[in-house]
Amino acid sequence: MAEIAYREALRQTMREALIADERVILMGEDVGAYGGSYAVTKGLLDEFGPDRIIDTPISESVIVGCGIGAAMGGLRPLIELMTINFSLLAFDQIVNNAAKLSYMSGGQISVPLIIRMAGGAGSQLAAQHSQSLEGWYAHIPGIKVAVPYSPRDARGLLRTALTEQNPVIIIEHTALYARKGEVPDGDYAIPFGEAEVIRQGSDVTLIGYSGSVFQALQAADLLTESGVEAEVLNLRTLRPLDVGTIVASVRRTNRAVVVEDDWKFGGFAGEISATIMEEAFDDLDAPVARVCGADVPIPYAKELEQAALPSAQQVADAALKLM
Amino acid sequence: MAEIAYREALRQTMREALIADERVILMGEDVGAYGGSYAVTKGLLDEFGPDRIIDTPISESVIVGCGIGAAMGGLRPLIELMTINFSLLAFDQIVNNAAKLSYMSGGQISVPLIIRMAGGAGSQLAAQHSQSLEGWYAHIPGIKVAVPYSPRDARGLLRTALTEQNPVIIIEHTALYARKGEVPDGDYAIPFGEAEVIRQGSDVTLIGYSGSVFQALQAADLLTESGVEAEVLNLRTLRPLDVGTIVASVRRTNRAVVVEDDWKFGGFAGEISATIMEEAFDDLDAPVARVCGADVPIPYAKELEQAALPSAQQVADAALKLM
Amino acid sequence: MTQLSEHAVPQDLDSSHLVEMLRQMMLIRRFEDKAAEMYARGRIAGFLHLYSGEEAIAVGAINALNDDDHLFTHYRDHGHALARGVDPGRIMAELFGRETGVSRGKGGSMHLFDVERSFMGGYAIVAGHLPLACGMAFANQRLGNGRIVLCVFGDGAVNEGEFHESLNLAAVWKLPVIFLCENNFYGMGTDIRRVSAVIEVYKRAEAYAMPSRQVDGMNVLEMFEATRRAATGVRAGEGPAFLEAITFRFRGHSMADPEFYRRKEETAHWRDLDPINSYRARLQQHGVIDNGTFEELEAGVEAVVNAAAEFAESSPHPGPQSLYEDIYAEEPR
Amino acid sequence: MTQLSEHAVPQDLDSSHLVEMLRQMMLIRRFEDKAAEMYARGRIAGFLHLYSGEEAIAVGAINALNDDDHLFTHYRDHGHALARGVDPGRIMAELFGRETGVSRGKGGSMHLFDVERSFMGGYAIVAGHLPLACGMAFANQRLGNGRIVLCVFGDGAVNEGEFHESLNLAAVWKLPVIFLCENNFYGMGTDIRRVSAVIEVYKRAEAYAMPSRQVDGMNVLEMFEATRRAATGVRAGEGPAFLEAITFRFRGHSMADPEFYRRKEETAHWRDLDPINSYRARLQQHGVIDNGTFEELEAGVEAVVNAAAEFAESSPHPGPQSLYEDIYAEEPR
Ligand SMILES: Cc1ncc(C[n+]2csc(CCOP(=O)(O)OP(=O)(O)O)c2C)c(N)n1
Ligand SMILES: Cc1ncc(C[n+]2csc(CCOP(=O)(O)OP(=O)(O)O)c2C)c(N)n1
Ligand SMILES: [Mg+2]
Ligand SMILES: [Mg+2]
Repeated sequence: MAEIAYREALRQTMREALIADERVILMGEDVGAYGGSYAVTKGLLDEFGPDRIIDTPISESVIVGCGIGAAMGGLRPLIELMTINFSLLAFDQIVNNAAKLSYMSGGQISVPLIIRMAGGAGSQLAAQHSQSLEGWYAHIPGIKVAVPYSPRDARGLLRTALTEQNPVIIIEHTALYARKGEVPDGDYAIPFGEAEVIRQGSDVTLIGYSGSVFQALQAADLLTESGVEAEVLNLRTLRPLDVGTIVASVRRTNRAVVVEDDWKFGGFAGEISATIMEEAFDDLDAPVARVCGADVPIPYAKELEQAALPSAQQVADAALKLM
Repeated sequence: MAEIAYREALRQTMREALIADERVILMGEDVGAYGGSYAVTKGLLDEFGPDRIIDTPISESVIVGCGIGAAMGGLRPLIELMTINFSLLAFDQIVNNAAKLSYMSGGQISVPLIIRMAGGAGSQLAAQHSQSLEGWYAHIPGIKVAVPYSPRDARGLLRTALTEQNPVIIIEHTALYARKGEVPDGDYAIPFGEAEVIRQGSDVTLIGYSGSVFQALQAADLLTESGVEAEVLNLRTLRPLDVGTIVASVRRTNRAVVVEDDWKFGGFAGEISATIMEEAFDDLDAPVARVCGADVPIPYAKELEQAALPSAQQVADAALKLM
Repeated sequence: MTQLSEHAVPQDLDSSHLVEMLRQMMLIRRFEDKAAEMYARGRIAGFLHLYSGEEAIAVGAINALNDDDHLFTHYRDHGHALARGVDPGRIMAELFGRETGVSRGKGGSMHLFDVERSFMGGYAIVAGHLPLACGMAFANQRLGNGRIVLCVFGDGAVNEGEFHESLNLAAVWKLPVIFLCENNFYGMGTDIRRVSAVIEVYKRAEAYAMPSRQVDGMNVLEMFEATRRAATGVRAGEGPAFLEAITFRFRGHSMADPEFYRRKEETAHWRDLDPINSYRARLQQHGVIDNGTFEELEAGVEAVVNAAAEFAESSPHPGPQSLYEDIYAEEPR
Repeated sequence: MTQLSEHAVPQDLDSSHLVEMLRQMMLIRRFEDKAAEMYARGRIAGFLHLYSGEEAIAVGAINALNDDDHLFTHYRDHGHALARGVDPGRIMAELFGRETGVSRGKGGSMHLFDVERSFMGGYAIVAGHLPLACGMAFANQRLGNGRIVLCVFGDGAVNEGEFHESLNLAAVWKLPVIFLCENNFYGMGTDIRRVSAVIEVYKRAEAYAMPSRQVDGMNVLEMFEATRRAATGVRAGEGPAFLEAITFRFRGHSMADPEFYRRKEETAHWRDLDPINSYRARLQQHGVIDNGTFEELEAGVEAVVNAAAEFAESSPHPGPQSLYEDIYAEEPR
């Protein structure tokens, strides 16, 4: 089992897929000559050539639409959309075509398409480049949404995505690309809809995904100082969502805090919170808390940006308030 | 006070605005010669001419972007986007420009733009034409979102929007256009962020907006048969959301059902549910329930479409389960 | 327009094929009339966009292709489906929202699909299917299967950003796709002259150095020839081609359209150019058919359309379990 | 390219204006060097895209406009802001994320705004500002205020759908806007030849019957002349114009760019065409300046840039309350 970076786990897994199945092609803006804007696809052009690793024009809508059509036509396209911010330009293709074609055609069409994109903030890229909009994708029936936290997740979830017959959106986190972790080799895969109990505890359940697992784990450390043992969940996929693991944990701890980078108001944390209430109302000793991004476009200045993002301290404070 | 249809209330209010302020212009696909795909703008071209009532190419993104730029330049554009489904093609303009320009410019820019669009299902228009995506708009800081239920709302909210310095999205409901109701004349306006208690009751709070108020009211009728007195709220705006009125009602009734056409999973009903828990946990006798659209792309066939949408019976059943 | 003039009947088509094209056009016309009737009788709901007047385009273009070439089209899709040989009964059942419909009653008029016949669907977001057509062409190119793609859309679609992105991509990658614009001069109630900077749509393709031409969309043989020629180049790997077919829809945009925006004389002018009448006349003039054949054809399509309506009427409604089926593909393929 | 050849100094520009343009170009170059230095020293973060090598475009074009004509540009926006006379200290403070920055530290390098100077901003979604420029031009047209709009973007932007939608709209409505494409042959690491079907960008405008031409973007006088001519037509109500300026960025796409994708010789070739050196030479040749003047200018911009950095460094950070300010405009205007 090797220690590798998140970006490397993604790269290796794509590389294996490119070797194993010649229907797999990788396309997106600057995935080739530039090596990927977050260097995830570095080296792949040299190894697989321009027929498999395809630089596209800056045309998000046709990139995604072309991926859908290619998937309908028997290929297995892997698309990189650079960042989730730009995915809004392809939103119609994802919402109205990728997600609906199987249904609208009465099951005649399947769209085995993977779309990877980077989300999250923290590098002072300002309002148009710092969004965490995965909750929007999770809302759409017909697609699946994976949000890897660790290098192990990155590999395991991508491998599952590669076996899927349905469109899968993988939202990576810019702050995680360089982080290292142990990744099993070989046939390891992580099924969709299975959250990870990444830390066990009995007093409160901290629920995160992607980058926010990090804040949750740090908060759990802070909480031990107050004698509180937090359980931390890493959701891994948002659609399907592992309601079973969430509810089982909260039934034991009787308290929960949901942590999310995105804006709280109308965001996905509300779904988790509402679901916990619906499924475990009688077990709750306090209302489920949400610690999310501030309700503002992300500002450039470092101190403002930091203030706009959820912190471990905020998570710990929110948990303590439930005690 | 006249009894007029929802579409007529919108039309009259736009007409008054066009008369009162020559900076007001109306643009969109088929708003002129065709009279609006839902006949809301009928007759306006004849009255105001093609300099004020402007048919655009089928280019949603530039229509909205042009509206933003025109608003920056001192006009008061009213844009009709035909339906919320097509607004996804302009999503980037709304999310990344309209909503963020004031903030990104440090307050130098304001965007007094109104975008109207029709949402909702029920006319067998199938998956690409039947969506209720208002929760996505409500999620975005920097814009405001109004969702009129009655002709009175339609007029009152649009009048408020016309005094706003910020981008306002108004989502109308195709099933409501022909419905009539009393509308006060003159200076009547409905402030944003004030929900209407449309029916009083003591046993359970039914929370709806736009089309779903109708189901909630019908459900309240059904519930009287079981001796349950339901209070019904009409939210009127989603951003800002009138948390005060919602919470005050639930504090009295101790139970709530949120009704929404949109998909439940990851939808706006979750926000309302989670907020009620956060603000009124100790007053809740049962978990807040959500009655929403089925988690499927909307099918064409009548019976399937009906099954995919929330019904008054489902709302009543959900309320009874909380008793 | 490059060639609106009459020209002779193609030498290499045998008369049965010539007659078959007439039959297909008649079938489409009759089918649309029946659909309108069934809409009026409440059997069909939602948006219903009829193809009446534009039959020569679908029939001419699709007959010039191989059966396994892929088709993508817009919501005005009945004509294309019928020209491709999709079962009229299953189309009508789809309009009725029945389980036996081509899309199991989930798609309706705007979303006919018949993947077995490489009929890849009708799409209701204007221009939203152009990128998909590129993708399918890309797959065909990579798989080297010799299949090409025909992508049909209206004059209204050419102002969408996706039109431009798709043409550029297809041109850069030399994708085997024919873009076919049905220019009927109106997008809903909007006259193309008021919304397009350049109204000769085929000129738009020149910005991508794509071979393009304007064709008389009321002339099935000209459509056939133009498509055949385009297909030859596309199939040979020369990259995409663009055709603009000039036509007119005889009815409103959809059944809901009060048609305030166009003058009766304009419609009358085009009705005089009826593609079925003119083709019939030409076939008679060349002695390919006589009145008797025509009447037989008429009786034939009448019977097919009636049977289609009966099939639809007697078909089962989808059961409640159907609602949750087909959201995801479950089987690996 | 229509005119890459040397041509004389415009007769109607007095020498102070000619020298001022040189000074502006030198200021931009020096400013960018300082910004790079401050980035390396951790004073500036996020994405930093420098304008070095492209100075002639902003300076030539913007000097040909009126001060109240509106500017919209992309994220590579320092040069345009400086050419418009935005205060260098407040620009640098913005890059530092300080309260005194033009956008109160909320925008950063990619989002400079100075509405008082009709500098309507830098935008970071490729091609996302073209529709806004159309809208501003539309407002100017309706208000009859005689102001026109300059909208600047890169060669990468021309494949976005919004490029096409914007050009069409501007052409149909005859909007007073100049579209100016800075064609530096690369969008990040992607060579235009690999992603654009037609690489003479100005030809794209022909699909909208919009007057367009290619200009030597390394030649400030040619940029000035071309823009002046375009502005005259646009201001006279003839509708939009399109300029393609051929140029090259001397540095990477952003400070994070390892520049794997282009050869050293290519950059070296273009560095030989340095727009500042060549313009300086021409002014000296025509006796407009001598070495002394040049050295004075150099000292001048050096002082301005140093003062800008000091202003930024000594400026306050935004306070915590700033986070929740400016989300909504509160005052009616
Ligand atoms: C993106 C989008 N915008 C708007 C609409 C509404 N709409 C449906 S059809 C249509 C007109 C299309 O005209 P055209 O492409 O010329 O096709 P025709 O109906 O004439 O065959 C419009 C505006 C839509 N379906 N999708
Ligand atoms: C919609 C969108 N897609 C992708 C990006 C990422 N991106 C930023 S700059 C850039 C290249 C743009 O190149 P060009 O327009 O030629 O401008 P240049 O940087 O050369 O000045 C890309 C792809 C983006 N910002 N927005
Ligand atoms: Mg048309
Ligand atoms: Mg460039």
